[in-house]
Amino acid sequence: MVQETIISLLQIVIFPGFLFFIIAAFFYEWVDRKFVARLQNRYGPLHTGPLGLLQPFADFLKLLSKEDIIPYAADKLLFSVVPIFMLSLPFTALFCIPIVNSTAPISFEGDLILVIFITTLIVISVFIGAWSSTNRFSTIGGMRACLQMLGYEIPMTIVIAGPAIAAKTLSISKIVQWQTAGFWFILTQPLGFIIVAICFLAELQKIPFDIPKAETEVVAGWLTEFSGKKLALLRLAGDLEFVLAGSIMTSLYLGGPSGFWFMPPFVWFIIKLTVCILILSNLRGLFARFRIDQLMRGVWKYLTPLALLQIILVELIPW
Amino acid sequence: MGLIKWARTKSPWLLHFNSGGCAGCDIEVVAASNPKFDIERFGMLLKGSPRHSDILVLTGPITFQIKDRLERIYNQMPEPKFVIAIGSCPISGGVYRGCYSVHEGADKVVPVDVYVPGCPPKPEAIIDGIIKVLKNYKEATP
Amino acid sequence: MSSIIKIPFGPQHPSFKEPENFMFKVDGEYVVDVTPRIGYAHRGIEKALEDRTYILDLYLVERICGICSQAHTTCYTQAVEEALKVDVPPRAKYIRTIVAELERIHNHYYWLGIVAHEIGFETLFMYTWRDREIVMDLLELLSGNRVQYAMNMIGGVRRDITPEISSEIMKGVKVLGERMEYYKKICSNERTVLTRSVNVGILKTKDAISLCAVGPTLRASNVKRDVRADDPYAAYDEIPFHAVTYDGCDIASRIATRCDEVIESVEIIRYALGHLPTGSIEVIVSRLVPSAEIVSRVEAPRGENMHYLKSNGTDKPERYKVRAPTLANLTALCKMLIGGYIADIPVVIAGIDPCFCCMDRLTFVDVNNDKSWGWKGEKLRRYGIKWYKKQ
Amino acid sequence: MSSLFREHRDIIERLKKEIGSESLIGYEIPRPRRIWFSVRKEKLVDAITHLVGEGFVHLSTITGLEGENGLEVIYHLNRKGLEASLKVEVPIKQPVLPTITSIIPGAILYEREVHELLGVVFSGHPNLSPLILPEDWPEGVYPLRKKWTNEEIKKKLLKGS
Repeated sequence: MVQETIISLLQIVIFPGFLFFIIAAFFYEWVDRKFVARLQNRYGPLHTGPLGLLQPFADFLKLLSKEDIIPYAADKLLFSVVPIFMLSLPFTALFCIPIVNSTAPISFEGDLILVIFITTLIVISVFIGAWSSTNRFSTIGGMRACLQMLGYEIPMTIVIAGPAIAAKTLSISKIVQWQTAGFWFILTQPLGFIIVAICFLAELQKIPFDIPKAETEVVAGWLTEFSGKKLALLRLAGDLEFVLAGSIMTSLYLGGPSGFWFMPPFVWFIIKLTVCILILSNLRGLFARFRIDQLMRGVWKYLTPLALLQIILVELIPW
Repeated sequence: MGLIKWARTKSPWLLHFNSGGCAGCDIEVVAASNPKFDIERFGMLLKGSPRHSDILVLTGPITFQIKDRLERIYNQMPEPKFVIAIGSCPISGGVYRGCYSVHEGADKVVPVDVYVPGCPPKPEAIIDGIIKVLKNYKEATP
Repeated sequence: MSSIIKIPFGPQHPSFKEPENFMFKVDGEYVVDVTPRIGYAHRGIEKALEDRTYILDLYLVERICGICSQAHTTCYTQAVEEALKVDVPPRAKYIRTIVAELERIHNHYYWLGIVAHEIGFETLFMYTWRDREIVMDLLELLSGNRVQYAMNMIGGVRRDITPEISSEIMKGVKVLGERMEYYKKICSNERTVLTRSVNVGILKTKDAISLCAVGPTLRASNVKRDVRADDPYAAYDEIPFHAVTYDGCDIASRIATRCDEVIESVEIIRYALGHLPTGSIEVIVSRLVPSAEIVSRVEAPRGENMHYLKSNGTDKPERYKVRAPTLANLTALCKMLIGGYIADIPVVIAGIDPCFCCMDRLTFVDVNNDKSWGWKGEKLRRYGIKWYKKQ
Repeated sequence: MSSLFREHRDIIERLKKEIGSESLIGYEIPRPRRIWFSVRKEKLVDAITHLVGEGFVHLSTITGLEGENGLEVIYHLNRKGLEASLKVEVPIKQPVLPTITSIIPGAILYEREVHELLGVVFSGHPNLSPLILPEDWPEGVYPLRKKWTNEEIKKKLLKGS
């Protein structure tokens, strides 16, 4: 009995657990920055560690060691709680994703809904953080985040229900098992995959939709007042969200850790996750920032009807 | 302690502040981030909020009007912070020495770590200035 | 009556711009009234010009603005030469024209990058600024410095164009022309750029004329007025070219105007290099300037640049007035902003390519509460986009 | 060349007929495309309206300077390259001029600038608030006046702020 708990403890803390997620977060932030830099015909981080691999880690460590300023007029308690809260959310969601084998550490009927709920919670905590730092721009950043969430949340939820209906289950692990037996949902629901990619871009507040969050080149928005340790945790939370978005896309549409014969399932999961991350950051490099009314109009006029169409298609075509 | 020092020298975030200059140095500071010079290779990012930045890149002669704004910005930056004076204006008032609304030199307002002379200095000189600040920091701390 | 609130838009531009400051009265989403408070860069240049000799003034006039320094020095040297009744050798005139056109290309590439940056199109910003390096290298080859190229001197030009340099310029300029054609194609049919620039910052022809706008901002509102054509100086009377006008009256047509002007400049440089007359490049002039009143006008990349010189026979000017193009466009800018969205403010301001250090003005609006500071320019940009969202 | 000069002279004749020869103090054509007038203060608005009627719609700028006998304000008007500069003398003790923003809206900022740096009051101007100098600028110090040298201004500023 004891030996088993140690293994599961190890599983949670080390391998498909915290340490792995943090390293994955840093690695994929590096991939994202390098890929966008190459798109813009320049090098990107180069001198910290081999090929700049340790750059996100250096940023994180530097921010941890900087002086942590709490604005005089800020709501002290909330202001310091939000970063920790923001960090814990993606972690819990990541545990529902099957990585090593096709059953996740936490897998019960309905963990798909838990993951969706967590993505909404993240935006709520963004708003609380923005509201607690009384800088005028943070409050506006927070309001923008909520307004943007109203936009993309509905089509995303509708479309994510697609694989659940097709696999007749609400647990991600079972959906993955269904896909390993059958075929990947991207073949039958390509439209769903595209819509989820766009919605995750909006949720992560990446370039085409980075209206509320600090823009890439100038940090303002709801991150304005955070500095030092809080900013480090918030940036890490942002990267974890990035990994979470990628892994949800892989497990729902690309069959999670299932692959052909020669490679172990874990390596397959990493390959698919990298492909999804590259798709997301590719979109980041190519578009100008949308005005917010375009975003709302685009989402309500095009994305939501397409999502409904996708669901109808799933109903009509049995497999 | 070595790790913290390594982290601080490997990811210096810049805040650019134009105190009334002729925008010659400002173009060169931004030109340093275009594909030819690309300061992101050293982990440097141009940040907009003083809360997030370590190095204040200062251009232009400090006109009377902008002096208190400069002090406020400097006070809002979190602690291990440095100031680089780019161009001859913040060093000695440059060409505008003797004008009535100009401070002759930034060190009257904020403590300056490195001066980068030139009017305007080339992007290579600006990058070299930032690297020098980091080197001084590395040698100065234990 | 919905509440009219006042928003001070901060004097700080973290990424590149000079400090400028506008007080907007806003009714919900629409800008109702704008009062510019400019003057952060007021270094008292006009007063300083009166204390120095003509030679020292040359260096001060050059540093009024980092980007259009050739325009300012050409205007200054022409004024003093006219007072001295000295005729500059034709080769010097051609060299001045070539450097002026190179500076125009440099300015328009810079401007295109800034507008792309304002609408968030990072990749175009990086690409245009990478290609701008070509013209910066040419200017460095020609004058030794990338930005303040000190080419002009009272009575002529400091450095000559050797055949190697001119072949180098020919090569570089050809590449610049092709790249600009490519960018013009992008800007005129890339959807995200169009949605952020068509019908944004409207300046009708009637307003453009009555508010005395200048330069590409005026020419984009269908007014054919260009100092190089109307009041030719340096070698522009011998070089065939035509002023570019568009009738769109919005940011999209301003982008198109400037793209065409770069292609036009490439032709001018090619023609000038082809017909470069031989001879000396400068004439020795006396230090004392006879008393006269001179108005000298030059077409800077941003618009008509006007200098007024009153000399009194000594070696110091009695009065020297500088009117940079941005001040002329400022009233037109306020006209464009009124009635527009808040979110379009950064793009519209960038549309006239403001160079506030040119205008020598500096002022400051008090901060709303002690903790936060006046909104930075970049915050203006981000705030504009956010406010848009609240529609 | 002579045809160009004849055109300039016609403009001057028409202006003389418009505002009466006694108030057109002097005129001068130093080179092609440049005309200098000096007009009495009272006839300024009529001269400007007449010139605008003739096509001088673009106001390049308004220059203010302190001449020998009082302040001078020069209006630089422009029509397709031809620059007409209208000079008006104003006594230093009582520098008041009518505003021309009603005729040329573009003159708003130029008049504010001359008001601030030289002290000329433009009566009827919509808002003569400071445009350039900082708020804490000491009263009555007009930097472009001869009696204020650079050092004096600096001393006053340092003493003030």
